[in-house]
Amino acid sequence: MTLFFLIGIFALAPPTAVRAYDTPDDGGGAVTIEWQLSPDDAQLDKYEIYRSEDGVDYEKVGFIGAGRSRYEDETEDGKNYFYKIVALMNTMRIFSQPSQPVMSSAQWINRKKLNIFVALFIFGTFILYFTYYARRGKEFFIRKIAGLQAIDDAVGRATEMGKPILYCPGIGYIEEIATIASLNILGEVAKKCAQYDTKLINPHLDPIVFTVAREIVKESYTKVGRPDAFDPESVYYITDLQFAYAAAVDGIMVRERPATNFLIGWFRAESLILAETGASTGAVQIAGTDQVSQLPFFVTACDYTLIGEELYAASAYISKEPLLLGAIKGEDWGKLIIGVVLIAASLIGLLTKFPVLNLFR
Amino acid sequence: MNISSDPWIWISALLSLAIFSFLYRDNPFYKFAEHIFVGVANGWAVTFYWHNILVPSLFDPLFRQGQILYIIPFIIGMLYLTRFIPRVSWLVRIPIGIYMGYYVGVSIPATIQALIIKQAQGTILTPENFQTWHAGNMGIVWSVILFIGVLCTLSYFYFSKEHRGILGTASRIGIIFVMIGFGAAFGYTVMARISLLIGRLQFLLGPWLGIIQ
Amino acid sequence: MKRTIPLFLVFIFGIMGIIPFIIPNPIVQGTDEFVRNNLLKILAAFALILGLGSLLKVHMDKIRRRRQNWGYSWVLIISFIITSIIGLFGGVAGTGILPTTIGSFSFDVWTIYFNVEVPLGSTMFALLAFFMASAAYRAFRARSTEATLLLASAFIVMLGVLPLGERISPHLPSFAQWIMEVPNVAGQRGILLGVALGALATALKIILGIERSWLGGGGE
Amino acid sequence: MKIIEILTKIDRRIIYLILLIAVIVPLLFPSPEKVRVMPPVEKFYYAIDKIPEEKALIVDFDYAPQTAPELDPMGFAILRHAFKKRIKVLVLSLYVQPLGLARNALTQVVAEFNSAAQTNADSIIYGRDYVFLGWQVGPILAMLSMGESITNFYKVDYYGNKTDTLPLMKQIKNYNNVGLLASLSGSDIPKYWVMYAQNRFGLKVGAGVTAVSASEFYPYLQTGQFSGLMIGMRGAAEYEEMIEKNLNIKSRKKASESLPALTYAHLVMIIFIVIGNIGYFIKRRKK
Repeated sequence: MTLFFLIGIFALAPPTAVRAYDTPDDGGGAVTIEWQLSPDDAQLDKYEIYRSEDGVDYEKVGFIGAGRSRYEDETEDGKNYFYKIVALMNTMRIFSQPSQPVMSSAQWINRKKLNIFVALFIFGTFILYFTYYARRGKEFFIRKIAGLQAIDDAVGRATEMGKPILYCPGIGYIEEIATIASLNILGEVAKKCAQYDTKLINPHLDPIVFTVAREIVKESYTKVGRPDAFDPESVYYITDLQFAYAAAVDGIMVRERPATNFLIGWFRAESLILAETGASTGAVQIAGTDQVSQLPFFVTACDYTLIGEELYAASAYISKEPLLLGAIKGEDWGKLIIGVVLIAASLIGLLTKFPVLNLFR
Repeated sequence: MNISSDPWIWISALLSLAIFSFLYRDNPFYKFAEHIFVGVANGWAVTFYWHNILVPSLFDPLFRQGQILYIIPFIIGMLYLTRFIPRVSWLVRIPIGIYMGYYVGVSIPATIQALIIKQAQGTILTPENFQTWHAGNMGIVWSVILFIGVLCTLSYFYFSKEHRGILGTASRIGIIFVMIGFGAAFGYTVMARISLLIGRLQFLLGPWLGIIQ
Repeated sequence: MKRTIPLFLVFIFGIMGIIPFIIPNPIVQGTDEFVRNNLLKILAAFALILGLGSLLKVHMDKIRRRRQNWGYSWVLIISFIITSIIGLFGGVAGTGILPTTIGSFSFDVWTIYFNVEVPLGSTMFALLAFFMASAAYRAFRARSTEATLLLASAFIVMLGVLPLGERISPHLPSFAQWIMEVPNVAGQRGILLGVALGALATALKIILGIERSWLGGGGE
Repeated sequence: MKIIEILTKIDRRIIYLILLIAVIVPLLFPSPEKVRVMPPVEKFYYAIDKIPEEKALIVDFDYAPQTAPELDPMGFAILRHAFKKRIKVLVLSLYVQPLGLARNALTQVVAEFNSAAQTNADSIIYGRDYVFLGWQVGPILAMLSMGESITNFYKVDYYGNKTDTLPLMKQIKNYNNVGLLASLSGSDIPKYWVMYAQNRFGLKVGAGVTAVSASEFYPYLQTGQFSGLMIGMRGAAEYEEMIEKNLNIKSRKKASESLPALTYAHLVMIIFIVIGNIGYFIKRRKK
């Protein structure tokens, strides 16, 4: 038994087929070494990597655990290197045959990332193409969106009941796409309010959004010929603190009992507080945000909810702003391409042996 | 019961209670506590911006070691201040433009790869993807459900056509997937919020009142 | 000029952000790293001025015009100044020129963080548990097919994540896990792809100077 | 019918009180509960466990005090796991608010190990076994720069030492020497690690997130972009379970202790949803 065990040790086989090559798609300064595991891999502690510049004197440059057969070494570009791999068990070291000489260099293009640039080119072309045409006045069709059609009824209902309308744009800054989308919809709601002579309440958290919103509302009143009906006090700034703002809006809901609450824009945790209070006052609620984690509360507690991209589309639809419409159209084509690519790639993946997933790394 | 005698523990406990008082209604204690929160958070930020960033990365090299080139980022950075000087406020667009340009630029390839290409890769029907579920033969079924779900959800967000016919059916199936996802998010959010309440009560019952360990 | 220079900078730095993704050459990578570590990092630090500046401006305005609840703005400003002084002059390790202990009572910036900031922040979100409970009772109704589906999946997940679900049936947690991994991923991924395309469109428009709302006001 | 009338008009203060009782009572009699470990957490555990000895683990603490009760137990459990297995650890925060919580977790866990250590080799020593890189401004800048060189971006560590003088940082130069990055966050940070560090430099990322964003993150687990996913208090409890079972780490199981309270509170929620809906349907039928 002991003898057998000793033979086992002395016969410790070295790793074989050591291959060193310049690491592809990198900025130079690295060589990859690959080898076949030693047949005794299971008993080994680790492998050590030895390097030489002249093929004679080898020095240790690194180590790697047993069972692994690939190592990347840091090198100087333009120099020749030879590699040997050592199987190590306790203090026993068995050297492999040396590799062929190898030299590292920098590449100009990372071929692994080419797929990104192909995709960028395709999506970019569509988006820019439609944006360009939209600016030149071409009109695009966008389907009707349920929440938007409810706006008319909502304003009408408020007028009949003689109650105000609350429009809450959320807590986002002006850079958020959702906030911009919300301001577009606000403009349209304000027009309806001006026509029906319904009181509008529009409280804000961010001073800049507030300034922009006041301009928009004023303009809407002017556009429908009722500049006299615009009440500057209807658009106002409350505070820049999240929960203080939520508390204030809650207060409005309970005191003023608006017939309709619009909760459209960029929301975080306060979405639940607002939607719940609104629901308990019996108001019709129209909500919309692109914050996925807040959407469940809106969907359960509100009558209509604009989900994610629907909010952007709604703002494009209602404002007829060419830049927005063009982008929505371009994105639609993007979705179509994704759908077609998914189906085509699946057919290739199922019917042929072509490694289609590698194209999507 | 072993009520704490540490004044700081008392301060934290009273501040916590001030916030909890919001449950009854908005009140002065709550407002007081919320304003302190914002003030202290910004004071903390100023402290670390100064000690960890501005001094070692800018002022030391510029003023102590005399690396004069650091004057460039210093001047560009100071342009942020012009935001509050109406006549030259447009200058603030220079640092914003530089920072935002880079930020937006790097996001483009990153978005395409991580959010589009890789997500597509996980959806494609191939024998390799069937294995990722570790569900044996059911893997095929899960992959097919996922595939159909993704296509249908995409069609719900397709705005260029009315949702009638096949597109109508697909988008109705899509919204089912979306709602199941929202339901899951809802269920998990319940856990999240209660966990935070538990954390707070553990503090009040523990270090403050000394009722629990 | 007030628009051209910023738009030009956005374009140049936007391209500088994209290029290093595909060109691994050390000249490109080295320049990229240099710009990041020596310019952008310092700009990111100065950006605090914007946030802090507007915050203080809003509250000074509030005090000056005696708006509703202006007294609390003093609370905010004073607590900001005190914390800043302790932090800046007391140092983060308590080694600054300002002493941060009196006898056994210490008031360094860490103590303030752990005893003021942490309890306030975590209690604020703990409140939401209560709102969730009252919302569960008053607002979460199966008023439409969609809401019904949502509630059903929420029920399964809520039970499935608890040890209790395991006792009801060992299949319940697995089912909840399946919901997360299959239908949930399908729905989320559909939304995600759309949002990614939207973000891509916005990013392209900003770099190319088509989308200019970030310029804000301030003249042509 | 009287009962239904009452049940449909419960005052919200009563609801709050019932919830409070449902949480407090189980907390008074703490008894850690066992949970079944689900695949996402199991993956996370093995992703850390299998980090080879020449590589390091980066733990990114990026949660503010607002979500600390959910994410703190995760940070503690991961650090305990890594130190027990003698995995090299780098700790950092990309935002300034979480920095305090990162330092707190690190000092507590290190003290725990060092108080039990007998020899220098047993101890967890700063600069040899772990480094606290602290916080530098610009989250995305950090993610990108560390792919080239960690010490060029983090020129000094949290304590003000020059990072290139620390022995550990001589071995850990960039992401090539990092086995896994564990990102604990209350927001989208794990996604950004994937977008910037993983896409460009091939870094493996594991995510510990609050339960609020759980459903948003699952798509990244299925594609393998996340090497593991830990969700909320339940995920933390599963991880505590894993390290106790496999590594015999006997320490305070904060998340597991909270499970009974979590259970009762969930039941309260479910009951209220059911009562609310019963009332709603009866009312609707009457109309």
